[in-house]
Amino acid sequence: MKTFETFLLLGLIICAFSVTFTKRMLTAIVIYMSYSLIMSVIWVILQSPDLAITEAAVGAGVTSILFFVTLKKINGVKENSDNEQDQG
Amino acid sequence: MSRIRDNYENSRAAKFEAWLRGDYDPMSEGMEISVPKTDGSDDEIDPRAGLVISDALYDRHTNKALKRSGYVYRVLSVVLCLVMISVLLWMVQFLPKFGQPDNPANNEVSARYIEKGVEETGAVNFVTGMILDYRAFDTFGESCVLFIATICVQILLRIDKDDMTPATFRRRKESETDRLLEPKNDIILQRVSVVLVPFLFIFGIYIILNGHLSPGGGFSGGAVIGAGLILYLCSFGYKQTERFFTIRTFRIVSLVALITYCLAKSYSFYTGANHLESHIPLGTPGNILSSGLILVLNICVGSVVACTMYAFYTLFRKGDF
Amino acid sequence: MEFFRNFPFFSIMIAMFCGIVSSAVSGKSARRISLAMVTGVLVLSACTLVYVGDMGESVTYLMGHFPAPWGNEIRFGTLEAFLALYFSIIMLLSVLGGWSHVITDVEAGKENLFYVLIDMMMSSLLAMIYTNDLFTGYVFVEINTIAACGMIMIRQNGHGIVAAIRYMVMSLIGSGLFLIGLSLLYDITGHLLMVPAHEAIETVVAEGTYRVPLLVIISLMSVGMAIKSGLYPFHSWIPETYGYATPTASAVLSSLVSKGYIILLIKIFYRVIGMDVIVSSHILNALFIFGIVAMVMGSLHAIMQTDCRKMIAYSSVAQIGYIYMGIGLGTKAGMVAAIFHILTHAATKSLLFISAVGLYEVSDGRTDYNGLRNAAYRNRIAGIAFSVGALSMVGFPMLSGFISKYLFATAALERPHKMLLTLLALIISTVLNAVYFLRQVVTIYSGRPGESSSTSNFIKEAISESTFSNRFASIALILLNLFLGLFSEVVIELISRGLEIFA
Amino acid sequence: MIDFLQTLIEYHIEEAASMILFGIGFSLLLLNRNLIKKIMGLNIMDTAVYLFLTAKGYVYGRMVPIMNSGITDPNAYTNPIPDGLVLTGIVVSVSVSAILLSLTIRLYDRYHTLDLDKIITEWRKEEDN
Repeated sequence: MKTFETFLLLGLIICAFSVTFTKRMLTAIVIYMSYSLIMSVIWVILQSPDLAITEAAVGAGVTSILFFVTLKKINGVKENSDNEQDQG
Repeated sequence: MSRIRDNYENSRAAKFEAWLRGDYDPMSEGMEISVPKTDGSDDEIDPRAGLVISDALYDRHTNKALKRSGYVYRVLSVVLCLVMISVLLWMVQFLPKFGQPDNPANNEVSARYIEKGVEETGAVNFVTGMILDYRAFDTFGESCVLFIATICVQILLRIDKDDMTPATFRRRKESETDRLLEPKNDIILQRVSVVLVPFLFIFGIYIILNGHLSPGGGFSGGAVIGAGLILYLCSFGYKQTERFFTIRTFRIVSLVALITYCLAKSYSFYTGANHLESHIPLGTPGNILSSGLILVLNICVGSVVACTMYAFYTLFRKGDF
Repeated sequence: MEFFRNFPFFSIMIAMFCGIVSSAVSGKSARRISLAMVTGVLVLSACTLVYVGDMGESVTYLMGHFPAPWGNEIRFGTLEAFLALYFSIIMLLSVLGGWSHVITDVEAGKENLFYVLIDMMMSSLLAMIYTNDLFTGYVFVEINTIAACGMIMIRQNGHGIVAAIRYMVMSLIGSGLFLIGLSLLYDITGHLLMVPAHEAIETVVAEGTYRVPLLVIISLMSVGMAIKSGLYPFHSWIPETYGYATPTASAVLSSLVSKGYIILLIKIFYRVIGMDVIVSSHILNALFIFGIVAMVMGSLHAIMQTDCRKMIAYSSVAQIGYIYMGIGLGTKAGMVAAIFHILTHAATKSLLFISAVGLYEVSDGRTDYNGLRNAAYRNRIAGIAFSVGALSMVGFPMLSGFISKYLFATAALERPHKMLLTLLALIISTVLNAVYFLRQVVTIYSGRPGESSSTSNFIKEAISESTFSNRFASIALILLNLFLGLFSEVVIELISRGLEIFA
Repeated sequence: MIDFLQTLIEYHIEEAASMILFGIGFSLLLLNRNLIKKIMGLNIMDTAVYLFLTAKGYVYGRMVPIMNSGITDPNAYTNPIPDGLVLTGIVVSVSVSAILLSLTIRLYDRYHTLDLDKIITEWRKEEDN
């Protein structure tokens, strides 16, 4: 268990660094989502299921949705959807 | 020699130097994600219209003082961050060891929460008992944080129907075009959400109602319900959700829930501080209808959170419900 | 009489309840609710002050059914009750003085939200004054920050939003540092209530364990609160925020919000960590140095401003420096001086912001130096109020600013190695204050009374628009200033008696 | 130095990780000029503190703090206090992020950039006019 936890903690730090150095906003948000998910797994290991549920619902769910909406609002994901429409 | 210099333009050292100068940021390229095209018709507000002052004053290359102060600021703040991280890491070794039973945090406070928690609060989940009974004032403050955050988001993003100033008019126009993309009538999304949304609702309600018995509580359950509402909205569009959820619903639900919360907690604080009997039965621990006010408070928090999350989403999308 | 001990709790809850209700009513009723609420809090706090006045000890009030180490509680003595009374007076007068501008500055249909923010801010300030629990302190600090941010951005002309985001980022850095300090403190003591935490810290200090973490905790908390209250190197958000907010918001932000954080910090110093540990940790010397720098640099920046509101805002930077310098002296006299200066600054800054409003109203809305020329003849009460505020800031005898400068100077005499620096900084800062405030006062009185006859129509209109409540607020604040200046002994006695039972 | 690292890895690995995360989040919030990255930094900073708190509540070999088959021995469960604090803290983080994101939307509306330095420069230009 300790090894697994260490591995997850390393994952957290890697995610945080990747958020710092990612250039595309969309990628950064997805990485942030995975950061929250890893955090909630760690909280399960640390015997705090209340926090794990909350973080999974809020950090990985609602906060990320808000990030996506903001990005959409400022036309951040527009180019992708345009491409999709062209192909379809 | 010249080849090397060409490479230098793209090398890390050059980027670092440029970053120190302040005109290049390796972490944040592409911040102007797509510069909106300015068509001539949109002549109402250009913040820089009629600007006569020379840009040179603000350009880091020409304004030496600005360049120097920016340089000093960057170096200082990087040094500050590094110093802070190393001090914190250094300090960690002096802290109590991880996971030992005799740490200072495992003292008589947590012991009482566990020993007497069930008989004093009626909640089987000690965490819920603690946040909604022993330390309820903090939790009330927390709900107020959420409430005031909604107020702030409304101040910024709500577009009233009878407001006709040019700025809001433009924003409303934008949000209408944004709304045209919605709903896309994506058949996969709709079918999946038809199956998923009821489960999400039931799961959220389960989390709220069992907050005092199992992991979870008002906040996490409310967030799940809010996520379900958002999913429904994404797949079926505003017309469908507006049948049962408008700004009126939001206002009434959050008002009623918060007032209930406020009055219930005031009653409990008042009786507690004046050593009066609070005539609220605690019930049998382990049953759904137990633990006194905690169930009511969980339901209040849950409904406020669900409405707030949905309100955040709609306010962000179109500034309206 | 025994019933009076419920009043602090009532005032916090009433403020929150009014905030919640105001979100569903019209702007006008929200204003009335808000004014009634602040008046009610004023009366309740006065009763509390009477109740605790002759007790000689603090009262601990349970928030719930469980005593100290288990449940939340609030605690109030003379000082807390007095601060609550004083803050509610300032809040009431600021709202009265600027409400006519709220109508024009706030988008239609959102006025009630402004008063929601006022109510929530009042409740969070009260909670920060009364709380006896660290984590409650953190939660209400956040409410205060968000309410302040809302007040800045409610004037939506672009400037307000940029100012709000700068304020928010700086404040959040401060709260982050405070939060991690809090977690570390919980880790080494195991308590969140202030009194048990203090006992735990005493044993920790006596045993000599956890010395490094304790030092880190003290510095993190102090730096966090210093950032939030805008001490000199972290002051960059102050001028923009105070300069562009609507007048009520400027007055409230400068005179109450940053003071709430300072009071929480003082409370942590006295009640949680213990003053002797703080003094031996040398963090006070750092606060002292930054305070001195702030006093000089803030005044220098203020001299360079051409906009009157920005000048007042930069002068706030200097005044925050005074307060931290007083705390940094590390003696009881220094602390009394600092708390007295909190009162002085609250009265004077809100007076300046409110009266400055009266001056712009009659000057075609111009806020620069030349635009205000002759304005005092056009709106006499505002002119007098502005002059009184300016003279008080400079330290004119009979006004509150003089007393606080005198208190700082006498407090400095007790600390020989900080004396010279303090006195020097006081002198320099006073001279600089005099330069920029008197320049402004001379400007508004320069020219002959009848000179502005060419715009007489406009003036008459403006004076009739300048509301009765604005004048009332100005006069009341002048009287408050005079009260602090003339009857300072009463107040100082109250503060020092309150500080004795504060720990 | 080796001793130090060994102590960290052996006894304090969660705390060390959370301090590093706190540092990363703090630097993002303070230094990055991109507003959305700033908000992510804020969230990372806060979750790091919460990780620290939860780690301090954990005790080896104890159960989740939910009453299990009538046992009320405090030595059987982990500490419930940090969990409660973190629950409160998470709500505060979400609220603050929502406000900051809505501020970002409004700023982008007006200035068409996410770069806070550029926004402030533009703003100064307008103001001097």
